[in-house]
Amino acid sequence: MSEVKTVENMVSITIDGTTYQAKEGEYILNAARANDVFIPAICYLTRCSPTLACRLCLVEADGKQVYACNAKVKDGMEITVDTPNILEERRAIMEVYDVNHPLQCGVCDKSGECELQNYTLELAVDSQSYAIQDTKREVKNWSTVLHYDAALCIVCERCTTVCKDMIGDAAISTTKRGGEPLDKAYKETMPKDAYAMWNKLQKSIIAPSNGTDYTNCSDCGECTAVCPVGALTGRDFVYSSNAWELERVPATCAHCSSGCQIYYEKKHTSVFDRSEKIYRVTNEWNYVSLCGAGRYGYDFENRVESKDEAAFNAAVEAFKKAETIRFNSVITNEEALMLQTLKEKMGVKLVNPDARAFQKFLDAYAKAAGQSLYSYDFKEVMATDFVISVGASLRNDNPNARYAFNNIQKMNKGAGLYFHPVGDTLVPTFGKNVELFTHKVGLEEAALYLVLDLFADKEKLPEDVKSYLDSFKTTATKTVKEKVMKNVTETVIDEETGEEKQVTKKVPEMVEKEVTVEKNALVEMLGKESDAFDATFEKMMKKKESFSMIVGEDLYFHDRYENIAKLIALIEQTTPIRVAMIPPKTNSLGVALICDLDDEATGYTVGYNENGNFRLSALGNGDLDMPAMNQQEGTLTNMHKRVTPTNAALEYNGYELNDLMKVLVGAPDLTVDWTEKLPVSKGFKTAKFDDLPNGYLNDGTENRGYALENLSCEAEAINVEKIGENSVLEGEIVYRCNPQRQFNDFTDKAHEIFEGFGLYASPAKAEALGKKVEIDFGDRSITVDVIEDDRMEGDITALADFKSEADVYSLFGPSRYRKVTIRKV
Amino acid sequence: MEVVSYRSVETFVQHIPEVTALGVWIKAIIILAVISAIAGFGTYVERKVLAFMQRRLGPMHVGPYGLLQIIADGIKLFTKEDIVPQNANKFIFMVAPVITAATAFIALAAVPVFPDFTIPEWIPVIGGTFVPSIAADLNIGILFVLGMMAAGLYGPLLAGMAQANKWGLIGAARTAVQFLSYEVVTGLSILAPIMIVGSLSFVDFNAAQAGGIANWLVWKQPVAFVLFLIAGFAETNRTPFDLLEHEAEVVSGYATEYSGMRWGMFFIGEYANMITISVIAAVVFLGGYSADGMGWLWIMLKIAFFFMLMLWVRAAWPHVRPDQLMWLCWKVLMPIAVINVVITGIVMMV
Amino acid sequence: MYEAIAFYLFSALTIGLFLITVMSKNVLYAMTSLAAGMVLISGFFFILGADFLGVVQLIVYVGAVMALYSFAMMFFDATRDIKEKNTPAALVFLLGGLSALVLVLIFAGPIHSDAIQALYPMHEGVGNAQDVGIVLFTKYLVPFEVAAVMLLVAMIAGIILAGKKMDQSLTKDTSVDDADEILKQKDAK
Amino acid sequence: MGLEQFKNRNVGQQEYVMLDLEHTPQSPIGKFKQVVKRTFKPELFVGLGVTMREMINALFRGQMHTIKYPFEKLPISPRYRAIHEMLRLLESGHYRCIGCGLCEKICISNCITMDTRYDENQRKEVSEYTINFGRCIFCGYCAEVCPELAIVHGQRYETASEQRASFSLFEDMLTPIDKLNLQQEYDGFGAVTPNADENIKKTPLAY
Repeated sequence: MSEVKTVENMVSITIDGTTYQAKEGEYILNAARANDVFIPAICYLTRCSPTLACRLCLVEADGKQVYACNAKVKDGMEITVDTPNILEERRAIMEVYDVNHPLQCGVCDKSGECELQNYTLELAVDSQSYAIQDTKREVKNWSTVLHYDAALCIVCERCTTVCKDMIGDAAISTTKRGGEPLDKAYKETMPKDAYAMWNKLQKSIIAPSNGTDYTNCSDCGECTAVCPVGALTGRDFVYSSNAWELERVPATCAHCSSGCQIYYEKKHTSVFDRSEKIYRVTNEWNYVSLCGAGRYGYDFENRVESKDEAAFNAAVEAFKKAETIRFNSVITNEEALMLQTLKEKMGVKLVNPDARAFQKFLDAYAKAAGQSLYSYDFKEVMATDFVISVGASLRNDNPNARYAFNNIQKMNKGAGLYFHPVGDTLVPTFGKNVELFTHKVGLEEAALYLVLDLFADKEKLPEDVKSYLDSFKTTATKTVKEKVMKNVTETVIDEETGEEKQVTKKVPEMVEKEVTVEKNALVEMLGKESDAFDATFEKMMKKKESFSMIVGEDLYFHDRYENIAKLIALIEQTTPIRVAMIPPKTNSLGVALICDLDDEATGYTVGYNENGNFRLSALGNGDLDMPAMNQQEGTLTNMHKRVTPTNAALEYNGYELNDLMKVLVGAPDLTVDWTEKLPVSKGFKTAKFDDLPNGYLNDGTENRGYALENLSCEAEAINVEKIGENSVLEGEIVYRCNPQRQFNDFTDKAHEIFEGFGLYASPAKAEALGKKVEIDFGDRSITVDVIEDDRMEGDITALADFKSEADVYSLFGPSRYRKVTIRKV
Repeated sequence: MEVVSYRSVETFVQHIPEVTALGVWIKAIIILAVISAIAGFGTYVERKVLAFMQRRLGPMHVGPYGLLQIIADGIKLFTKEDIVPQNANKFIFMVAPVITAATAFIALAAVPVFPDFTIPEWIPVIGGTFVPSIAADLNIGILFVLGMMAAGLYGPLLAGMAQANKWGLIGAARTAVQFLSYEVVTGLSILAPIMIVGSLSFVDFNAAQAGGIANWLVWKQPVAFVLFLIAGFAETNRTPFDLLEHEAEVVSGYATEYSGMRWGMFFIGEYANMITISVIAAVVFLGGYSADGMGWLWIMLKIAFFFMLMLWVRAAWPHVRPDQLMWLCWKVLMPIAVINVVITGIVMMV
Repeated sequence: MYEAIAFYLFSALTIGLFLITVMSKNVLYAMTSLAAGMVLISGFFFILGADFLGVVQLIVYVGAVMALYSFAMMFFDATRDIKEKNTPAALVFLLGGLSALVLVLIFAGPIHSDAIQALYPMHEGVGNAQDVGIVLFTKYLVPFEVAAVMLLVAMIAGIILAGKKMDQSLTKDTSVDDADEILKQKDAK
Repeated sequence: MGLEQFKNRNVGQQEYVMLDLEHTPQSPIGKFKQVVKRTFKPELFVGLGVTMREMINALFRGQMHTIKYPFEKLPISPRYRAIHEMLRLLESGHYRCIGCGLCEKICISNCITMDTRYDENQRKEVSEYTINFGRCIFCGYCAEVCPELAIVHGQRYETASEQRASFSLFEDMLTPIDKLNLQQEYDGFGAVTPNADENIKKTPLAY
């Protein structure tokens, strides 16, 4: 659903004589793009800060030359895109970009979709007026996926910008190139901006920001997506295909609940193997950023040559005698509806632990809040300037939540609070106004009470909550040291002239002072010093207008999830904070809405991509093959509360779930015929699959599928309980959490994703644990490798759950944290 | 052995041995075998001569100088699938080529082909048998040949009508028109020499021209000779009058749907007719054959000349249009022929 | 002996072929069998030693008359059967049979033993054509000439009927004018 | 013919020989006369004479035109566009094809496909290159578009085969390394002009 353009925040501007409407405070470039007016620009990224590296977007606004990417629109602004002077500047800039750019378009991977090619043609560069000696620039592989050809790089800094402002890794930055200085004569002869741009260009090049040859990042590959030239590419894709040969299939990424819009780009495998193969995944990088799983986890298809009738008949038999169907959330809404239909018609139980937990949590929240779904989607979260994250391992659970958290810090001058038991070294680097609470496991309620305490309108709070919050407050006197500036006069000798001078300087001096401070036991309970936090919080709250909260999987698996859901509803009622939730798996939200799930599996079990007596599998290891997500059509419900369509990129020749449905209970012709039957009572719409769009509009409006309706329901009175001390765990604790870029068996199958299955631990802990450990959960134990994750901190270790074979879910049971005994093996 | 009764023994100048039924049988077999072979060989000669005249080589690969090409063609024709179109009248379609070949060979029965000879005594069974030059020496031989060739028109005609193909039908129509029209010219043109000789028998013609080139009828009847030649081209469906199967206009005319040996029978019939016409022209106008010495070689050369002339004309001249063909027949050739007959009659009366 | 064999063979074939002509519903069969029957009839002439008449039969009936017939038949679809309407069939059969019987009686009546004799027997040693000529131009001269005149009348009538629009040519050369122009240019040079 | 003459196309004033164009006779008598005239003019016999003369020329004067094709072959123009050849660099012997895919893109009968990969020398290597000669129409676009003059049309024109020889692989078309000295440079469209050296501009590569 597109954002409603209200009249109040719109201004009118004139570009080249035509009047357009633009959002107030928007950059000229964005306003022009939203209105389909072309202003050339290489370095600007819509959702990131302007870098002013290319200077092509020079326009004349109200008689002054400004950079369209950096100047905001004003009401009644008159903008001219092309003046003779600007055209001359632009042409000179493009000529400079072409200086020493290798003439290897013939082999370049970007050829055909290269912005340098396009702009060189657009600005009609047909001769070269400038020359300088070239610098040797080496081809480097920055990581397992990133390939950097420095010779092709035009240092537009889009990669560094997106890495910093969007991804939050800031893993690459500009560094010295060591090129020849420019011929001084150019300064007079060249247009000013072109000279300045060249001067900077000649000096810099991109390199990993940690000073080594290798990046330390989450390998999301977003830098390769935004690169306008062929400098940054995926290692696996280099020289394997030309852009124009690939067929783009618009789809939805099926790895996590973000449900990002992607294109599968496919062509035949080779001269001799004409079967189609996905070569890469691309995205609309101006509007959506992918994670490493989405970008590199594309080759998980289940290649099935023909229909296996025997297996199909066996499957029909299995379904007939099944008591339970066990499945996970990596399925489409349509398949979820099919399973629900099976439940209704055949009385089987549906078991899906992650969706079940989320469903229960959502139900509790709905009862308390009076609406069926959470308030904010993550685009709205991204627009706020204060964000709080509770119960989500931001780095691992959901990349888009993390990007939103980071983007708020970078773009909105925002602030953030991050509550999580597992220490993280990356989140604090997102911005200077980010506070990390590494609290004890099980104290999520305390975090929410703290949020209430900090933000709630005290008038609105129920009396018992107010008094409960007050009970944490104590006052105490404390001696603090304060910095005071003092004037000191010194006599110094000027080195150049030898004269003596009297100079007055301000020198800080520490003065001790006694103050009365209010202590908040909640902050102490969460592991911070109360008075220090008060000061930082005051700073964080400056000029903040909108607030949001991200809620993660820890809370759904908390044993006091009902109370937590009520607390969240209370927060929404009494504070300006709006909440967005991260569904635990790809389509958990859809499954939770569509299916009536059961808690326990009994009797004969059919597993769909899960263990069972009979196993349907899209991984190729089951009793009957199913199509993988890149081989089927359907819709997914993502965490933005949108139902988005995905298309089949590759051929699938076997049976699909709908074929089973046809035999078992009767079904329409195609899987996508189920789309219009999705339950309207849960917020879905009666829309045909073929009518669902899948793209973005020029102003960034998400034009994909449809948004779920947030239905209001009767709200119960909120009676929150006090913090449950019993759920606090201490000792050796294992956290069920996947590494970055791993979400499920499908990402594991992809050949460009290397994160292994094991126990992830902070460097210090990993050293203590050794190479391999046995984790004893009491009733069962598991032996895994220990893998070091240098972005983790603290003693809590994380056990990956993406391998359904290892059955980590059932090890943990209804909780995400478990107290265990770890033995070295 | 019964004596074949339809012979006018009196017309023979010198005494000849008695013609027996065995001799006729042998002659018939010889005609069938040799003329068939010559018809096949004729295709080879035609291709070669046409090629030479266009400074090409012609068939070269099968056998020395492509000599075995005829055998290869024969094998091909015999082994090729015999296709009958779906809507064709099957029986007539299959019978039509047989009519063409049969009438062509029946006509040859009354034509003197090869001089007569006696089989040497030492050959068993047939030794001593006299083989006449004419298998059936009718006293109306010329008329018989013309009649048989007229009957031969049924081959292309029925073929064209039976095959349910518009090109075939047009070819058949052209057949009827062309053969009917030119039969008149043939008949009238040959009437003047018949008047001079006073007989319809080839033997009489031969006898009348005996005694050197000066006695050849061509000198007395040059117009009739030319008319007969032109009409002969039309009757044998040769360029410039090969409109029945003119590729550029009617695909292959009456032969469009034919394949294999059925098509081959049309071909053989055409070549047999060519030989017949050549023989008639040679006997009627160019002095025929003499029984003594090198007579047999001379008649061969004369026949070969006419055969060659047909190929030569094909190499040099273009087709005429159908309307020109009819116009030529009815408005030019027939009047001339009639006038020729009238003048001949007047001269003979005076 | 040969004559006897040939006679009976030809008789059977001729009757058979003419039966086909009458019975067949297919134009092509009827036409073909009729032509073939004509050929066989000429065979009878040959057997009787009347070579000339045999050949005339061939040329005139087979080569000309029947060919014109078939030329006319080309305007019909020769591959389709003709729908016949013989009503009342019994009456047709009866009348047809009676006429046939009358014809047979008329022609076969005189043939009993040697009651039939040739008025003009063949001359030994004279060609068959001459025999026919002698008879035609002596005893039957008047009927012959009458027939010739009638044919002439028919021919003239035919020519007049067909020649009504002879001044209009389908093949008239319309490019004459252009040729004129070119010739004029040529002359001018 | 010089260019001046070539451009002077005023038909009326040229020294053309007019053919014997006469009026087509309209009257039957005229037509009859024409036939008689044509009959007794030696026109028809001239035709016969010509064919006979040519036969004698062919048979006895050795002027036979036929080339016994499989055994004798005529030389063909160097610009003849038959089966493709992949050329090598004369200096290094390395193949010229850089795998840019332009020929694949431009091919109007979609018969070219190639596989490329990143090789050990950080270059784009063409691992396989095929042309489906069952589909190729020899339009020459591939040779024209090739930026490296790597693919050119060669002289081999015998494309018939008992099989549907659908593929021609890279090795089949590539000039064998030992035949490098025999490699013919293509002088058709896109080839280096004779005065290429004079036309070179100063570029940054001058360093």
